[in-house]
Formats: sequence, structure tokens, C-alpha cells
Amino acid sequence: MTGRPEAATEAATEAATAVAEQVTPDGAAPGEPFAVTLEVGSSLANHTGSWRVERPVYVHRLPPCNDACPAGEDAQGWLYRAEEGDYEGAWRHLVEENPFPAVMGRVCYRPCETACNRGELDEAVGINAVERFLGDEALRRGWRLPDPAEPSGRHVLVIGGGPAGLSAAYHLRRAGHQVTLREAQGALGGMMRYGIPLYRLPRDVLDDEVQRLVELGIEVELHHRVNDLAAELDERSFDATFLAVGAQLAKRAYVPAGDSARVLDALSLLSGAEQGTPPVLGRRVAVYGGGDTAIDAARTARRLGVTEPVVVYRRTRDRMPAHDVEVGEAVEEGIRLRWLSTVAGFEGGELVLEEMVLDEDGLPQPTGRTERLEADALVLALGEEADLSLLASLPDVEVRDDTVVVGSGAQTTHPGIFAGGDAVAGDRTVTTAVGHGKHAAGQIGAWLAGRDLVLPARHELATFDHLNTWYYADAPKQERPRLEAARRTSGFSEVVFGLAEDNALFEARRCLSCGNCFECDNCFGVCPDNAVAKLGPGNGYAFDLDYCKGCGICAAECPCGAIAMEPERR
Amino acid sequence: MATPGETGTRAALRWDAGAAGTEGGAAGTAARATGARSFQVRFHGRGGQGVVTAAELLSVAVFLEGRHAQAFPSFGSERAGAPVAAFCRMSDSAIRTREPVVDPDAVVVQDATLLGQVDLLSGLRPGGFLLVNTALGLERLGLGDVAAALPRDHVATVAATDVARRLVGRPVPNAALLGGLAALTRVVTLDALSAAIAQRFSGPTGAGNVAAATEVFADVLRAREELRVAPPA
Amino acid sequence: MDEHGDAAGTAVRTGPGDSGRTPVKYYQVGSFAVGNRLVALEQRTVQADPERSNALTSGHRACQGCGEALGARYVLDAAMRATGGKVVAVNATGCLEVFTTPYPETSWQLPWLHSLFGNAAAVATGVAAALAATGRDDVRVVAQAGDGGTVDIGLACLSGMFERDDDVLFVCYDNQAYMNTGVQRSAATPPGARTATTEAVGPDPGAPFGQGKDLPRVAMAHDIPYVATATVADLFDLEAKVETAMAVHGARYLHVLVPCPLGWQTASADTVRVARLATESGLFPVFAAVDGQVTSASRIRHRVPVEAYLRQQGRYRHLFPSEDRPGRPDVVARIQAQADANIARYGLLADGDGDGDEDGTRPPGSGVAGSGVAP
Amino acid sequence: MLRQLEGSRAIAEAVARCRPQVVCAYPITPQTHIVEALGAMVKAGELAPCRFVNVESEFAAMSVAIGASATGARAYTATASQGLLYMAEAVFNAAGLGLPVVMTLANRAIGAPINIWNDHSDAMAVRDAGWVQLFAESNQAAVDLHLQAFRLAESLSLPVMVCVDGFVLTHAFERVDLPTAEQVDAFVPPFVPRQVLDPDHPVSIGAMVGPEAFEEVRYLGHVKQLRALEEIEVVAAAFVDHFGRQGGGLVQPYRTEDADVVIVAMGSVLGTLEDAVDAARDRGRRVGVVGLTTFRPFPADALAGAVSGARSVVVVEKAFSTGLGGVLATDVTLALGGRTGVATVVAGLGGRPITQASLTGVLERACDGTLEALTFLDLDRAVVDRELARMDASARSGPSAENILRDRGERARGPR
Repeated sequence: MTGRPEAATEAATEAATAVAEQVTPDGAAPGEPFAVTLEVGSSLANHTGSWRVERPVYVHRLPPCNDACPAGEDAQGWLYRAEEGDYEGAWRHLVEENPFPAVMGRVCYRPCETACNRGELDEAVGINAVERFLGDEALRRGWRLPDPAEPSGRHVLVIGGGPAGLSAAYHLRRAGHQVTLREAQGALGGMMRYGIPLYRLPRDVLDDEVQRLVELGIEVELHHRVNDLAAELDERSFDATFLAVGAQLAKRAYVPAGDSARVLDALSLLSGAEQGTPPVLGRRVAVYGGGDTAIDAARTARRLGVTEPVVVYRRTRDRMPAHDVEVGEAVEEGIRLRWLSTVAGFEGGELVLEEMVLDEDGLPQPTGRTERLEADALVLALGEEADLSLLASLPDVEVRDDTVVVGSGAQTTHPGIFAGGDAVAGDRTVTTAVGHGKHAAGQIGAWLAGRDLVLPARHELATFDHLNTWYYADAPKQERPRLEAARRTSGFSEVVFGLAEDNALFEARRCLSCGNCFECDNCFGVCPDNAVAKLGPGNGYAFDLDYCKGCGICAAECPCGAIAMEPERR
Repeated sequence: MATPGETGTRAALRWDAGAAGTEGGAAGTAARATGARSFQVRFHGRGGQGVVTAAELLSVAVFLEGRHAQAFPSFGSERAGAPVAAFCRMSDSAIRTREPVVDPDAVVVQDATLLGQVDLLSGLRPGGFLLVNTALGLERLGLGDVAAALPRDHVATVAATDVARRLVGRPVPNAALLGGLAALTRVVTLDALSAAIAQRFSGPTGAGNVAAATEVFADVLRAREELRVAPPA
Repeated sequence: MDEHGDAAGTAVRTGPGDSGRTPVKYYQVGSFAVGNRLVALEQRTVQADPERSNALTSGHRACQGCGEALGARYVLDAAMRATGGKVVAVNATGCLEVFTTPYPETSWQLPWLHSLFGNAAAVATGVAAALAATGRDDVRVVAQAGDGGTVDIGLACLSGMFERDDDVLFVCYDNQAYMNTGVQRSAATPPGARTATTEAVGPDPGAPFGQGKDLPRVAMAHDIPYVATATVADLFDLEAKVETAMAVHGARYLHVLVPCPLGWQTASADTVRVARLATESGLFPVFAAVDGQVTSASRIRHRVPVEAYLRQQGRYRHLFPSEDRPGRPDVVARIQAQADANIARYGLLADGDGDGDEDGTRPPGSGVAGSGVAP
Repeated sequence: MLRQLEGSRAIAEAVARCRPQVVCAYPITPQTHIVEALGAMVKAGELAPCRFVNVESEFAAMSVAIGASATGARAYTATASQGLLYMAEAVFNAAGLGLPVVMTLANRAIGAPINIWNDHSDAMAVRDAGWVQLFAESNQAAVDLHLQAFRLAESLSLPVMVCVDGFVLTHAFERVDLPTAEQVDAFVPPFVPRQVLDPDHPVSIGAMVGPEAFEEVRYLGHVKQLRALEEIEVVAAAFVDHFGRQGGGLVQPYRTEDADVVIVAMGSVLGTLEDAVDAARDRGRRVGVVGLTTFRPFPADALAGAVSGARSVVVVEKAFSTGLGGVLATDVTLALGGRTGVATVVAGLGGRPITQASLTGVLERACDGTLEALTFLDLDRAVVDRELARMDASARSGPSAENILRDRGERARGPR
């Protein structure tokens, strides 16, 4: 067959195009079969939202890390920034709550990580390691803390330059208040300086973070021990006072000991080491106690030349208050642990240890059986209590069990005097103290303004079963490298190193973002009805209730539990 | 367009192919349709022997002469080797009927082994023609009586398979037999037949078949001449 | 420190090959969620794109939580992206057709044709032939059908399309029964499952063992250039397979598992979850085959026993004990054996994950968040 | 150009000149030669860019045609008998979707008993599918109707079926005037689809239509078919203009003026009938014939006009509706306002030859008023009577067809 097939095809195509272009005003091409052929997308007229009996809503749930942080840090929030590589943004988010990331990243016992949901998946996110990375990065780059607000005209006295006092001073200063900080010692830091060994917290890190804070305009008076608070308040007028004197008095236990027996307390060992005047210990030292201070004391002793430190504790390791990581590092350094033992006596270079058993309640009970342990010194690490003698002149400040009584607003029974840190009841950790300081600062600000501080309601806790963890790629935790054990005991070099940036970034990205949308687009993608609108980076999503049938797939498939289904109200 | 009641235009729809565009009158159509009786040929053979092709070639040859022809097979689902028949109906005027050929004017037997299995001579009109592909005589085939009932010069035997083998290279006797049929009946010229064969088959195959038809045409013609001068047996 | 020791490490998530998809660096959920603000746009799924074509748009009349509606949009949007929007879709009769085009409304936003139940593949062949004949080689054809329109009534046409290697991507949205007509058994209905024509009564309740067709393998037997399976639970994988398929000419087959809340008797919110359990149990192997040979299989990330999958679905309820019945642990065991056979056939476990992984550090089911697996 | 061709070849040549873009084929006797020829032409590149698709069934053939047509390609296929039934669902569908597919139906009987020979049972089985159905009397008519079919289909946006008697026409070698490609190009314009699958102008074709609009859709389909009656005549007139001969239309009367008896028939039997009519006229009988070229839409008015003067109307048809009678006769009766005197002659079933002698008998009886209302032409009464007797004698007489075959076999062997 001859002819022009190409020409015929072209003509057909042109003709078809011509027809298609002659669309009528309502979009229908002329001549299309009635009803059988339809113009696209017309089902948008069918609002299937009327089928819905439950509607999805975007929610914020409280991530367990935030929930667990004594300092009230929004760990999930700053990790979110860090995930993007915005370390400064992350750091700024962090220091909204806590001005000491570098310190925290070294000394915090990480309740956040204990609570972390990722721990149920593989391993908890190394929040603390990222915090340290951010803190170190800030010091390295010289990031400044946010400027204080406009002067409020109020003046607050902070007594005690430890973590609680410094935290309070920070938050008060940021709020625009004038702050005077009185510290008995010659340097700020309190227990951060005198209770935490060098190998855990190098002092330049502490100094730099404290200095950065002081530079916000805090009036610091060192070597100013407040012995009589009433007198000091009479001497100079303050609008409010925050009492954060800590707890430095070592608790003693009665130990029958001969005159020659060398018995000292852990705090004096630690502060002596800090101040370059370590006590004489000998070769064999026993530390009596089971807390972190006991471990710190033993490890410090090891670094001071003690060859055979042994920690004596009444109960078993699993009941020991000291943190596992600390105990583990101590064991690596050659420190022995003796469980179920009490010190019954110390004389003639020998400790008398009585064997204990745990009763049904887990309490140690004496057995009467004893044995002897050679020791040159006994270090008591049985806890500390506050020296509250400065309150003697203010009898209306209620004191109970050697701690200052405060209400939920951190205020003592004396109006205008607030208290926090180790001087009040509660966990005696740096992080808790920082949290007390922040909390008190907020309360003081409200009190000064003559109003109650209304804290936003806490969101529902984002528990593991709110999550859909299938979406998170498997990723083991990035461990911080540590100094070899053999090299640790020869000095006070920092044992745990920081993460490199890459690893810190990776670790930040292990965060599950529990309870808070991180814009993974899952809801946008999994809706069978296209009823989710994407509002652009940073703006999240919105449900299109015209079409949402309420199937709930978005909520079920939200990795982080940021969508809830609620009964439809009609 | 024919409108109801108009009869005359009907012819134009049909077969007036030779005069496309001319007006066909009712009378003319009728005369042509009912005029001279057509000549009908039946071919017998086995599937694969070109029986249908033979009928078709004959129709093409007639067509090439400007006359009308209609060829068709015995409609069936015969497989290779099975008995097959094909027909060709030819006429000076358009052929409208679709009747089967039941009373052929000529029968061509391409395969003599069909004898006794198929009623090869069924309906052969008195005075019709018979052409058989065989190297043996009709008597040997048991067709002596039949042959005797036909005019002497209406019967012929041809060793067409041998001719085909020799000239075409394959034992397909159809073209050779068509040559014989043309000589026997004179219903179609050898020229037209050769042209039809050459249209259908190109190259050596076409040439061989034309040669086979030509040779057998001559043989049969010669035999007919001999019969005309020889006295009846 | 293992392969995740630095941030540049990739999160290995599936087996080798994996449709040629470039693994995404580890970014929190980068490998599995629909989108991720931390990765480049081109590494996110099509579904993460606010400009996605929404080839199947809102207002359709699918049941709440319809897996097929989801799967169809996933597939067609991916095909639209892969072709620059040059896709013609052909649809078999079935739920997908009925819920999208009740006069006077259509939910499609691409050229779409529905003819009959059993002829989608042949109609698509015609479309492809017409496109070729009219010089529109840039336009590609996707045929889609449910399992009935694929493995049963549509199989002859499908096989013909395969055999001729027509330039069509045929997508089966497999919800394992005739849902459109009220949940009757198809040749894709798995053993033990209750349907309206395999009721959960008598000595062998539910669909029988030893019947049915494994269409992906039937497709592979045609030696067509590309055969793959996917589910609505792994969007990256599904989209990568569509992209791969659209990059190839000739007959291609994609078999997508799309849970049906109605027929499977699952909660509407569980559609994706159940699909995930189907793969994580090994009952639905996710793999790809090129020229008739399996080239990749998605590894099971967190293996679960089939019971975890079956328990989610009312259609298997009769297999488990309750007050009024003893349950059928023998049937569950046979189904488990099927899963084990799939795992062995396709190598669905990562190296070192042998059978009996239940004794490993990760108990089966523990990794599937919120799956609500009952003991 | 005049050619001596097999009918199938002539049809293939005609289709080829219409420049189909997609041809899909599944073999079934007696349609095979048509698609074989087209396949060879496509293979040789003569029809480029046409695609020839060897499908796996008739169902697929029509489905491929549907897809191709909806995509804007001129689509063609051919089938017969069982093949038509196998594609029946798609046949209805093509019409419902308004797709201008053209199909040749090489008419053949439907089994069981399986039979490969000609009658019209297949075409009658899909008379309600919504297709335009044209019947060819000869191979020239087959050629001419195919040329018109594409133009008709595309102007109406309806599928058109050209019915050609299997074997009788498809396998007959005869003279055909084949137009040139240029002539056909001038007559059959390029395909301008009414609806097309086009990513630049997307539509959804094949929506589900419920009770709220289905009846309207069907009514509109009916109107469309009725309007097709006009279009068929327009196209037939255009055909005359282009090719200088008649070659289509609705009905074809032959010698019906003053006829007392008019026979109505379709397809190749018309030629034999015309010979019979001429012969009867020669004997002084006032008889005529009306050929129906168009069966669907049914040309009721044209037919009524063509037979208005006849005393009696006889329908000779190659199909019948079991339990009722003639299919065509029923339509004719309806078209003639239920007038009495429409007799039915069922003839040629399963390839039974229809001879001029038998038809002459029909004409004579009709003229004499002795033709029965329903006649099965050339029925072997003896065989049937024996079987009926056997059925009456035993409730378990076995399959009648088998028994009849046995009887015929016995009878065939008997005289020897």
C-alpha cells in the first residue's frame, strides 16, 4: 500500500488536538459521551469528611527526656535543632533552661537517658554526649549567653555560688533583675568545683561556663560567707533572697577507732585534692559508703597514690546509689568493692568489717560475723548536710531534717526568702540544683511582680507505646571514647572525651522526637484520602476535615506520637 | 442511493466491476443474470496438492480474459492429505449465485488414489469433461465405463505429477492440470492461464509452473488432435 | 564500632539490589518515613512532595483506611513523577474503579479508562499500541486491577500481555479477595482466611491450603523484564520499584499488597501496620526480579511470628482460642511454615538471622512498635 | 482497480486502505485470511505506523481495540462465531463507551454442536450490543462497506460490525473493484476521536453510572442509533460521489415494483435469490427481493416502504431464535406494524447450501399462498421425525444431535 501514513497520522493528531482544545466553559470537551466520560478531579465535590466519627489532631506530648530532666531541659527540642546541624540554635535552645551545657555534659547523671524511649528500641540516645558537644562547641566558638532583659529595677541576693545559686542568678539576670551573688569560697562553682573530681570535670570548662554567666552582669562577692542572714539583709536591702548554700557538712557515723586510726570524710578529701592540699592517705584506703561521692573518693584516692582502694558498702551493688557508669569506671581503675559489709571498728591498721544480710525489705541486718581488713585510712562517704547556721537569726524560716522547708514556689516560710539546691530536700545532684535555681528564679520573678507563676500544663507523657518505631532506622548509640584505664590513675586527666561533630550529629539524629512532630511527612503520605495539607518547612501540617474520613492511619503511623484521635463532636 | 421501489439501480451495487461508474439498467441486469449458463469446474485432490489454488488460478485466468469467475473451496477443515475439492464457476456475465457446484461441466482429478473413496464424478453433466492426473490409463483406474459415457475428446489423462516434479521441482500437479484443462475444454486460453500463474508465483516456481501448464496444454491438445483423426475404439 | 560508627554510614535496610535504589544516609528516620526535613528533596519520597500529582484525589468513596486507595496513589504518583506526568491508566472493574468513578464524579486526575473486569491488561496493550502508532512514545501506560482482576478473571489477558512483552506496567493491588462484591474468595486468598465463600465453619475453616496462584512467580515465568512485589507499608521500596519499572520498556508487573479493613476485619488505622506485619512475618515476600530472576529481596527488619500478623485480622479469628472454640494451632503452624518457606526461598533474613531467631536478643514482635501483638 | 481476489484478501486490502493504526487478531475460522493478510502488510511495513497485535483471545482482541480506540487510534479486528461470543462482554463495552472500532464478522454458526460453516447466529447474538451492523451481499459489497464503516464509526463515535458470510464470501475468489489509496484517503478522513486518553487533557472514561442516569445513557444510545440511520445514508451517498457506484445504505430492493411477494434477506443469499427472482419473473411471477444492508440500527421505515406494495413478505434468514422463530422476521414484523403475512424461512444453518431450486420452491409456495409461517428450508424431515419418535419413546434418548448424526450416517452407508 502506498500513500502518506505519516501525513495521515499527523492530521489525526492535529484534529484530535483541535477537538480537545475546544473545551466548553465547564471543562467538558464537546461530544464526550454523557455520564460515561467525566472531567478529572470532580470528586472534590464529595466531602467525605462527613463520614468521620473520630478526628485526628496534632498534639505535643511530653518527651520522657524532658520529663525526667531535673533542670527542665527541653532535650528533644534542642536535639531537634542539633539534628539539622544548627548547633548554635541547639545550644541557645538548651541554655534557655541551663547555662552549663559543658558541665552538664560531663557531670549529669543523665536521668534523661534513663527515661529515653529509644532505650526500649536499642539504646538510649546519648543526650548527655550531645549536650557536652554543644557546650564545648559554644566555649570553643565563644557563643555568648542571651542578653538580659530590660532592667526590672529589682535586686535579688543569691547566697551560694554553686549550681543552684548560679542557675538562679542566671535566670534572674536574664529577666532583667539586678543580682548580687555571695560565695563563701574564693571561686564559684560550689560542689561542681569542690565535690567533683578533676578527671570528671576539668576546671577550665567550669571556669569558662561560670565566667560566661557572670559576664551577664552578676555582682559576685567571693569570700563572703553569710553567717547571719538577718544581719546581711539589714545591712543592705534586697527585694528577694535566694538561699543556695548547699550541703557541705559531712555526715559522720560512729566508728570505734583507736587514736592512731586515720579517719576522714570524702568531701575534705575531694576539696583538698581540688585545692592542691590532699590529705595523707597511705597505701591502703577504705571508703565507706555507696554513693557517687564514695566512688569519687575512691577514684581520687587512686589518683593520689593509693594502690588498694576498697569501697565498703552495706548492701549489694544493685542497691548502690552510685551510678553504674561511675562504678564501672572505678572497677576498671582497680578499685575493689566489698558488699554487705559495715565498718564496725578501725584500730591498729585494721578495719573490722561486719557481714550483713538483706532482710525481706532489702535492708541490711547485722550477722555478728566479722572479719578484718588492713587499711591505712578510712574515708567516710556517708552524705552531707547543710550548714544552716546563717538562719539562726531568722527563726521564721522553717527548717526540718536539716533542710530548709520550701513550698512549691521555692519560697521559704519567710516571705521573700527562697531556697534551693542541696539546702532543701531532694536529690543532691548538680542537675537538680540547676533546676532548683531556674525554678526559684521564675518564682522570684513572679513574686516580685506580685503574681503567681502559672506554669503551662504538662503535656501527656509520650510513652513508648505512643510511638511507631518501625520508621526509625536501626542505629546503635555513639559511645564517647574514654581514656585507657592504665593511664587514668596516674593523674587527673579527663577520663571521658567528647564526641566528634559527626558522631554528635549522628547521636542527635537518633532522637525519636517523642511526642513532637519532626516533619517526617508520614501523615501527609499515608492518608488514603489526601486529607493532610503540608504547610511548608517549620510549619507542620493541617488536616483537611472536608475529606478526612477519620481512619486514623496518620495517628497509627506517626512515628513520634504527635497525632491523637479524638471523638468527633457534631 | 436506491430508494424503496427502485429496482434498476441494484445492479450497480453488484458486479458491474468491469464498467464501474456506468449505469446498470434493470433489463440489462436481468438479461445478464439469466443469460448464458455458466461453466463449472470441480477439482478433486488432497490437502496440500494445491487443489484450491487450481480453482483460484483458473478464476484469475478467466478474470484476465475479461470474463467473470468465482472460485471457492469445499468449505471445511480438511488437514493435509485429506480429500479436498474446489470449484470454479465462470461466466460472461456477473455471477450472483452462491450455490455450491453440484453439476460440474468438468471434473479435474488431481490424485487418482481418491478413486473409490470419493464420488469423483458425482453430478458430472452429460457431455462434460474429465481430466485425470495419472500415468496409467483410465481402464486401469476402473474409469473406462465412465469415460465411455463421455464424448471421446472430453476425456484426458495426464501424468501431471511427473511433469511437475520435472519442471517445478515439487510434485504439485495443479498448474500442469490447468494447462490440460485449458486444452481439453478451451474455456480459458493458455496465455491467460500462464499470466494467472505468473501473477501468483514469482521466479523459478512461476516459470516452472507456466512451463508445466504449457507442456501439458500441448500434450492434451495433441492427444485431442489424434483422437479427432483416429476412429472411435 | 560498627558500620554506623560515623555519620556517613548508611542505614542498611534491605537486601542487595533493592530496585537499584540508592540507600539514604542515616538521618533519624530517613530510610523509612515518607519524608525527612534533613535530606535533600530528591531523596524524599514522591509522597513527601507537596506538588505530588495526587493522581487519585480526595472525595473518593473508598472505605476508611483503604489500602488500595493508598496504594494506587502511591503507584500512580510515582509513575507520574517518573514520566513527567505522561501516564495513562487503565483500570479493571473492582473497588478501585467503583469508589473512584461513580457518575458524576471522578477522583482521577490523569487520563483513565475502565472497560471490564478481566481485560485491563489487554486494554492497556491497546492503549500502548495506539500511543506507539500515533507517535506519542513519551506517554506510558499503567494498568491496574485488584487480585481478582489479575489472578483470576484477568489472568488470560495478563499472561498474553506478558508474553507479547507489551509496553505496559501492570499493577495488581492485592487485597486477597473479591472485596467489591462482598469479600468472596479469589485465587489470591491465603489459606485459612475466612471469606464469604470460604466461611470459618466445618473441619477446615477458611480458605483451603494448596490452592491459589503466586502471580509474581507466574509473571516471572514469562521472563518479562521486571517483576516486583511491594506493600503500602514500605513507601520507599514501592516508589523505587515503580521508578525502576517506568525506566524499563516492555511488560512489567508490580504486585502490591493492600490490606482491606473490610475484608480482613482490621481496624481502619491498622492498614499500614498489617501490611508491615505481613512482610515482617515473611508471609508476603517483598522482592524484585529482572528477566525472570530474583535480583533483590527486602530483608525482614524485625521478624515476627505469623501469629502477630494473623491476630490483627478478624478473618483469622477462628484460628485462635476463645471461650467458644479451641482454636487451630495446627493451621497457624502451617501458615508459619509458609512464611518460613518464603524466608528461605527469598533469603528474607539478614545474614546470621537464621531460623529460630526467636531465641535471639530481640524477641519476635518486640521491634514492631505498637503492633498490639497479643500474647 | 479490478482484481480477482479471495474475499478475505479484498477485505484486508480495503481495511488497509483505511489506514488502521492498531489491528488486533485472534484466529478463528473463517476470519483468519483477513487478519493474516493484514498481519503480513504490517510486518512488511506497508501500513506503518500501524501496530498488529497477536492477542491471546477474542476477548483480548476487542479489549485491545477498546484501549487503542480510546487512545485515539483507528482500531480494527475481525472474528466469527464463538469468537464473537467470547468477546461479547467487550463488544457491549465498546458500544457503551462509544468507541468507533470497526470489526469484520465472518459469519459462522455457533455450537454446540461445533460447526465452522456459515450462518448468522453470531451476528444475531449481539444485535442488542449497540453496534452498527452491516451485511455484505458480495465481496464487492464487503469492500465497500468496510470503507464506509470507518467513516461511519468515527462520525457516529460508535463501533461498526461488517458482517460477511463465512466461507461463502470470505473464501470465494471473485472480481472486486478495489479503490486506490488516494481515493480512500479522500473518502475516509483522519480519525478525530470524540474522547481520547491524553495526559494534556485528562478525562476519566468508563465511569460507573447508577440508576440516576443509566436509563438516560441508554436512551441517548438509542437516539444515537436512530440518527445513525440518517448518517448511513449520508455516507452511502458520499460513497457514490467518491467511487461512482452504489455500495451501502439501508435497504436494497430488487424488482420489488408491482411485486406480490417480496423476500427480505441479508448477506450472500441475496445473489442466489436474485437469480431465483429473475427466473420466477420469467415465469410470470410477480416477485422481488429486499436486501437489508443495515441491520442495526434497524431501517424500519425504509423496509416498510420497500415492501409496501407486497401482498406477502417472506423473510429468508440464516438464524433463528429457538423457541420463537426468525430473528430478522421478528424485527421485520415489528417494522411492518405487526402486519400478518410475514413468513419466515430459516435457511442455510451451519453451512447448509441454499440452492436456487429450494428458493424457487419458496417463491412458488409464497405466490400460491401455501408457504407456512415458519419453514426450515431443506430440513431432513425423516431424520427429525425419527428422532422425535425416539424422544417420545424414551425420556433417555441421548443427545439429539448425536442421534441425528448417527441416523444420517446410517442412511449414507445404507444404499451401498
